[in-house]
Amino acid sequence: MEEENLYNNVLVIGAGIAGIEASLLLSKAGRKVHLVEKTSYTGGSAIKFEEVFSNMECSTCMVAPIQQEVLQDKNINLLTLAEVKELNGSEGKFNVKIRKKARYVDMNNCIGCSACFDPCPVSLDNEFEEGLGERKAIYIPCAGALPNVPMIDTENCLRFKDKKDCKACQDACMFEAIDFGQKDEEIELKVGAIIAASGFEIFDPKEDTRYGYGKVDDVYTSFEFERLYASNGPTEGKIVLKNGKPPKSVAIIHCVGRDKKGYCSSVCCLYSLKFNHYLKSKIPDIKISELYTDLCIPGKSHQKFYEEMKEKKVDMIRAEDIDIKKQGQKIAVSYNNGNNKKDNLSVDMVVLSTAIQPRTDASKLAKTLGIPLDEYGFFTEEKPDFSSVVTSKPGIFIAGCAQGPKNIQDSVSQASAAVGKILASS
Amino acid sequence: MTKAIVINKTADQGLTEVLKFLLENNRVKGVFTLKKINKEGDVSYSLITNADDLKDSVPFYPLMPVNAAKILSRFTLKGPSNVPIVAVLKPCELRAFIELVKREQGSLENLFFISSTCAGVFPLEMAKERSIGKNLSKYFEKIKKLEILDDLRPVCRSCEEFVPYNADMTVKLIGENIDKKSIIFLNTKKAEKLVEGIKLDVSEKDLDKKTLDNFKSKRAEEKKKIFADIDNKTNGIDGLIDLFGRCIGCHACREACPICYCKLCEFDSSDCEYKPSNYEIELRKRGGLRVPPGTVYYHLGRLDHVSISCVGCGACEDVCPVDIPLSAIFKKIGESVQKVFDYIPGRAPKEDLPITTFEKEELKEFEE
Amino acid sequence: MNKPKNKAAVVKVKNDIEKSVLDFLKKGMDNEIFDAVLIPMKVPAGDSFAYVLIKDKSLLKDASYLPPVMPVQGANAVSSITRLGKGKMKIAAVLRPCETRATVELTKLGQTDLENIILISMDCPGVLPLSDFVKDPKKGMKLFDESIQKGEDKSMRPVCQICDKSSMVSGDIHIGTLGAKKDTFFVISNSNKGDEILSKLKISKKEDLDNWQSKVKNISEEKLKKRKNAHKTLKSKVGGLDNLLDTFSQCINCHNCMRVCPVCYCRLCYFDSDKVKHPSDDYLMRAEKTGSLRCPSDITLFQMGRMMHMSLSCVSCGMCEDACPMDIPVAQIFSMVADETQDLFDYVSGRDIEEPLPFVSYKEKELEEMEDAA
Amino acid sequence: MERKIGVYICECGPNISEKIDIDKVIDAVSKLDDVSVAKRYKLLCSEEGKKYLLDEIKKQGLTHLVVSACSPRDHEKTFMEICEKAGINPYLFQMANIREHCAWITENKDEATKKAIRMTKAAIRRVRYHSSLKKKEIEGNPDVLVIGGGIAGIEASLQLADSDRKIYLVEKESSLGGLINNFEKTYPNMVPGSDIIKQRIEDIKKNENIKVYTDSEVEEIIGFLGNFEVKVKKVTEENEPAEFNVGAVVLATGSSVFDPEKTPQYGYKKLDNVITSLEFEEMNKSGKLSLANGEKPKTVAIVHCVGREKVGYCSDICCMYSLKFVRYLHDKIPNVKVSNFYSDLCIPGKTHQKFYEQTIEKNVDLIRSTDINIEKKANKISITYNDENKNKKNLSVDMVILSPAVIPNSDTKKLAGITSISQGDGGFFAEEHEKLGPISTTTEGIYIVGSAQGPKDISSTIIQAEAATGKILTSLIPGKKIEPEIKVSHISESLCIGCKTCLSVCSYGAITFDETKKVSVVNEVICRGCGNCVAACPSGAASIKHFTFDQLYQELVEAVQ
Repeated sequence: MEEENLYNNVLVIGAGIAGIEASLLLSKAGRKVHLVEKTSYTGGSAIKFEEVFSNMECSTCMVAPIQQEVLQDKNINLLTLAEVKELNGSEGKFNVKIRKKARYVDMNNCIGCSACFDPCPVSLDNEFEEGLGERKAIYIPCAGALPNVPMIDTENCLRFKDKKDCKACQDACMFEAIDFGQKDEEIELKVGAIIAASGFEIFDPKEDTRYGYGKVDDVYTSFEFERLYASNGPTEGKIVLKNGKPPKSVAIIHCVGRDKKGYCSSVCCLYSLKFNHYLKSKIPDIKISELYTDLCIPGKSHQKFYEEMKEKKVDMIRAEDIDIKKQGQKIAVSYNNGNNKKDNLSVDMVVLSTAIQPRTDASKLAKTLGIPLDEYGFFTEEKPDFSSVVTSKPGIFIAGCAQGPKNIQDSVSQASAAVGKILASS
Repeated sequence: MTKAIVINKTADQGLTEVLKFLLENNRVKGVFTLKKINKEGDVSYSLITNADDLKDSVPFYPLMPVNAAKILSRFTLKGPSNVPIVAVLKPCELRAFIELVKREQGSLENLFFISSTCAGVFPLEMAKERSIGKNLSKYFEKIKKLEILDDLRPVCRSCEEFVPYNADMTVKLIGENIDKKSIIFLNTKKAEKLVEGIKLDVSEKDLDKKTLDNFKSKRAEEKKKIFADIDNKTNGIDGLIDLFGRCIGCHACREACPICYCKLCEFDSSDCEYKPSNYEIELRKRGGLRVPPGTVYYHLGRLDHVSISCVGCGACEDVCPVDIPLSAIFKKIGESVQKVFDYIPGRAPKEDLPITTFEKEELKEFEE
Repeated sequence: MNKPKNKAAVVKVKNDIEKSVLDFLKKGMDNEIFDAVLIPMKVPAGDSFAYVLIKDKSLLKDASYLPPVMPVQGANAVSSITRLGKGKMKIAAVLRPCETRATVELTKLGQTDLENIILISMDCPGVLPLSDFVKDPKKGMKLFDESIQKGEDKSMRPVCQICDKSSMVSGDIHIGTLGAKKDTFFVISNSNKGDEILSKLKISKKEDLDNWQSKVKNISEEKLKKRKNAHKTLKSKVGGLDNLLDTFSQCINCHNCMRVCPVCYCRLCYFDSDKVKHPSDDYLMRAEKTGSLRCPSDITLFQMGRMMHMSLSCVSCGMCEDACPMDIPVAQIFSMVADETQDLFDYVSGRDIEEPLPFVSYKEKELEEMEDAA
Repeated sequence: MERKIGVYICECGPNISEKIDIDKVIDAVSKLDDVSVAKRYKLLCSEEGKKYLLDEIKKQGLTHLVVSACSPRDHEKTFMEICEKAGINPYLFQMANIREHCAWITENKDEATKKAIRMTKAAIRRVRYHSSLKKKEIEGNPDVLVIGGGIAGIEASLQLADSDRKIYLVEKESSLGGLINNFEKTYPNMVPGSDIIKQRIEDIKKNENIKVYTDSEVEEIIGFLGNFEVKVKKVTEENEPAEFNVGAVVLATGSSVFDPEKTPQYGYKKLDNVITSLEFEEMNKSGKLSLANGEKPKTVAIVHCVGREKVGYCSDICCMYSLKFVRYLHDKIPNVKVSNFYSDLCIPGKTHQKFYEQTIEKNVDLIRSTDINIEKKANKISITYNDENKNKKNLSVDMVILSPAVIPNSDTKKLAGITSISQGDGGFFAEEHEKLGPISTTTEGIYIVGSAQGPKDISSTIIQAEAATGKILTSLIPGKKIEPEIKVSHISESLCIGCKTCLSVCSYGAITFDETKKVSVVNEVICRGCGNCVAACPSGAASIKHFTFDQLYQELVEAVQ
């Protein structure tokens, strides 16, 4: 092999939908890809949903095949539990320092038989399930996660936190896959281009006390509700209140955090309509009211989706400055509709369709990569009217919701656009 | 003189007892014979593997619903039978199967054959009208008296090959009071080994060749009459046109014929489809043209393909919905072609088909 | 193809209807509207009829536009001429309504090219069972003429007695005898081709068709009632697995019904192909399961399989029953099921050339009642 | 040739060995014909496992391999690669999934073992009927045809053009640029339309790897990824069409605008001074913002969502460009009074709300309204409408600007036919998959970008154009061979009767009809082996390699023993 030009490789940050699409395309073009993922699993936010709007396709059935391809692809070097620490050099000659946290489980030996979970004495809230479900100190985020290999959470594992000699998981493992000796490591990578597809977070409704999130029971964010409905979620898809009984009436509140954020996140209207389908399919005679300001359903297939949902007899209410209080066993939602006539609803459950915002650590990553942020904290493109994937720093491209709120379709397009830019230039 | 089992029961019951013995003692895994298949008493060939199912078996019921050679061919087409099977066949069915084996459409391996001095069967139409039952006693009567029953099918009334060639066992029907007694001749060593230890009286019997020969002359008599009648029907092309005029092109005769084994018959293939220009040329010549064309051409073509191996089993006429006397035509022409090569179809498995044997000196008479 | 039929031309009848229809056809050839006529004709032996393509006008006099039997389906005749292309000759095909519908259906299935074909149909009184007619043709002829005079159909074939589409017009021209004034018959045009022919023959369409249409309506309503009852009794006799097996127990698997059927167009039927020929231990295994295996096997598989393939195109023409050597009521059973399957897609086979085949037309929302049933 | 089948059963750690008595399975299968070896192994997918299997195949001289282990989705590829390395054809191999389909779902061990035996026997019986299939390779022509000279087509052409990749850009009009030409400014940053497009058109003209055909239309495209034969005809002259060969086609044909005449209640064409958004853009670009009688309008109404209920979707861009019109009007006519009639403000994305907030600071009122009706009243235009609380209101203005829905342009149907792709929702070109395949289509090698795929703004259009370059640069690499699907369909010429049922069910346009022989013919390079034609063919003339009738039948017979 002639001296392989290392700088021909590409670094992709974030193994969500955009990161996966970019890596697979680059590999098909014969490029070696370093796919760096902060968490222990691939698939990003998309694998949190049970179904995706407009054709209600099962999300994991859509994502699992491409996750599988990433795991089996020889050109893609997947680095999980890894973050970009330092970057220097310029387009065509970047040197990147990656900090990879130890997983304490050998990826080759472990076949994901989950025999090590039960013996572990520690059990705590599972962040992937938005705190609705539990996990052990050694865990995989949810059934079906890929790579199907657990990690050890050193903050809570008795062996690491309290230095106890607990090796319950190691004894249970038939494959000597658990190796406490693993160390965090520093990896040096030489790459020619970087695609930042680090994804997004949802707005924390606690920041706006009017929504009563965290104070009133049975008020869920959109991600929590997605996990409630997920068949591999904490309640195996049963939509139940905290007291275990199914709700008879639900209010879905749109544009939660839009005024704080200052932009419309373009997907909440559509996934709120999807929630109707979720509710009606599990509880046919449930009463649903959707409180929205402007129904934003652009695109050729989405009004059809809205009309189908309307047939399920949901009352759409135009509402502003919403206030949510506890009222005995129920929840009181007061609002004013149009020319400030006060009105209120009493429901069992409230779902908040929260805005999309940049990840808290996005600014840290931007500084490391040397790319500017826009006023909302998203990575910003150099010339908005030209290409939204090219940043002001040559050789560094952005894709997906890290660049701004958008649906899966546009994230995938941005990922292949970034790849197009890389292949066209070198 | 050959060894034979004598049972004082009807031919059907006698043979069924032997078949029961073969199945129960695991000498064979399956039996092919005629069996009653519904409460109305309709009869069809069946592959019986469980001895109790033999209670409805009627091996010598005077009917050929379908030529058994086709069934055995389908059974062994994809490969020989891996287990011993016995099949009760009429002589013409056995001969037809051997002709199919010569064409790689079946295999004799692991198969044993029980046949009979066949007394002929009723036409399929009588099975349709379920009128065979009431003619059975007349049928047994005629057999005992060595006479020919007129209701039988023309080919049966004129059949001279009623003694089987390659059967392991032959059941004596002609000239026997099969309502009371059945005699089963064990022609081969294999047959003897098969029935070894059977608790029935086995004695030396003679297949009384003389009576069979004079019965054969009666059948020859009948054949002359039938052939004469068909002669004046098929003189020249006009005769053929008259005879086959009412044919509706359903090709049932081909489906029923044991010797027609092609996957896709040439007369159904694209070779026999004509472009509109062909019709135009033909019309210019003849002014009028039967459509779809090729009715007589089909029958002559089939005659050409089949005649060398036609065993005169009469299945073609049985299934013709417009009652065209096909069996007489095919038997007459078949025998005349076979005479040229002095070949009797199905006489011997080792005897090659005339079409595949090359002789330096042959067909001299056609050269003048 | 289906233009509203409110106006028609009228033709005077000289001596009898058959002669004047043949005359009408001759006039068509004289005026070079069509170069040849496809019409049934008695076979030389006189014991049956066959379709003949006639170019020499003198042969027309022996043709018969309404024979007592239907030995070969007219659709098969038209298809055999035009399967490989439309040819240069313009041909007028005189077919019964069920034959016209079968021709339209075969055109949709790529087996016929109607560009140079003019379909002429007529009010059909039904036909006699073929096997009885062939046994005594003279008696058959007499019986057929009497039935037409008396307007009875009790000696016709079972499917003809309950045919509610005996005057359905799906061709180019229809010869209407019902409700016509004495010594006349209607010439109804049902397509642009039909209009052209009438104008070329200088026959103007001024007669209104109300009493033809009302006569046709009464006949079809009466026949529809008979059809519903016949199907109800047949369903009780044949419905359910045991009855089904019993009905087809006499079948000898000769596949005549498949070969004569106009809409069974496959070169080699699936049930004649290698796919139904299995190694010997398969047959043995199946025999061991129930003690014995009937041979030839897979008979009901063939019947139900064929029904599944052609049911949506079945025109209830009765050819299959005519050709069955064992007199199994195949046509009555298949047409009963066809009524229901076609009703499911609200499709009538051969009604209109523009109507797409249900099998190849995709609708986003269909058969939802099936989903709930599952 | 003599078959020697090797059967290997994986213990898969505890997963299979705990739930299935593997030795019983081995005894049951080792005696079957053609089975020359039947063994178990701890973990076949591990490195040592793969080496073990490789040596076994060579040592035992196996001709066929059966592996009873996990799901084919996990390791079928791994074991096929091992077969290839060991020198046997990777298609003479069959897997039985005795983990997900047996061990993990069957409680009692005997049941699981019996089932595992049946599944392994079924795999063995199937493998006997396998035939070896060879990988095919075809030369890929790297050149690309781009249809449509708007911003999408231009962007794709500029990115794709390279020394070893020629681009053919075909434009129906006489000049490049498309709609953007007559936008004075574009939202959200009010950047002049010409800035975006003029420089790019210069680059196109300078680039010798791009051949531009203006006033031309594509007449014919026949072929598959890597080899499309294209015919392009000049609309103005009657000479011979230009013919060339390309590897991929990008449809960037843009869209057109709903004709408000179809919704008479807006009074378009009946009244003066009721104009569409495109007409307003041209009027604004020409600088003469005036009424029919030449005066400057004092009050203007902009009506959103014109034709939305007719076309059945929201066109995404009308709210934003209507707000842009407010800014045009305020720049050109200082104290103009503007009122916008809208139903739902659709301003998604991070920059749009700010643009909206800055626009409404100017003198404009946004009226949420329904059932709008426009008539003439004296020399003004009167608009009657229902406001939010359903009471009837009226407003009279000098000029009305209608923002009509975006619809597919007129020759979408013709082009869909030429490229044998289908039209999806709203009549736009149908993408292969709404989420993961937004710009590819069911015909490999044909891509759809910009508003031809659905209503979208300029920046989304540019993203899709760049995405198309990403896809093409990865699938059409100069010099690299294309490997089409191997397990494709085949139609037997002697059995096919030409009823064309398969043509109507083939969603990839892979089957053509031979008019002379009257038979259907499968193009093995386009076919993706989906099996629709096999299911639809009544006479069984069509069959799929590796899933032939015999293979499936034998597997089934054994599985349901």
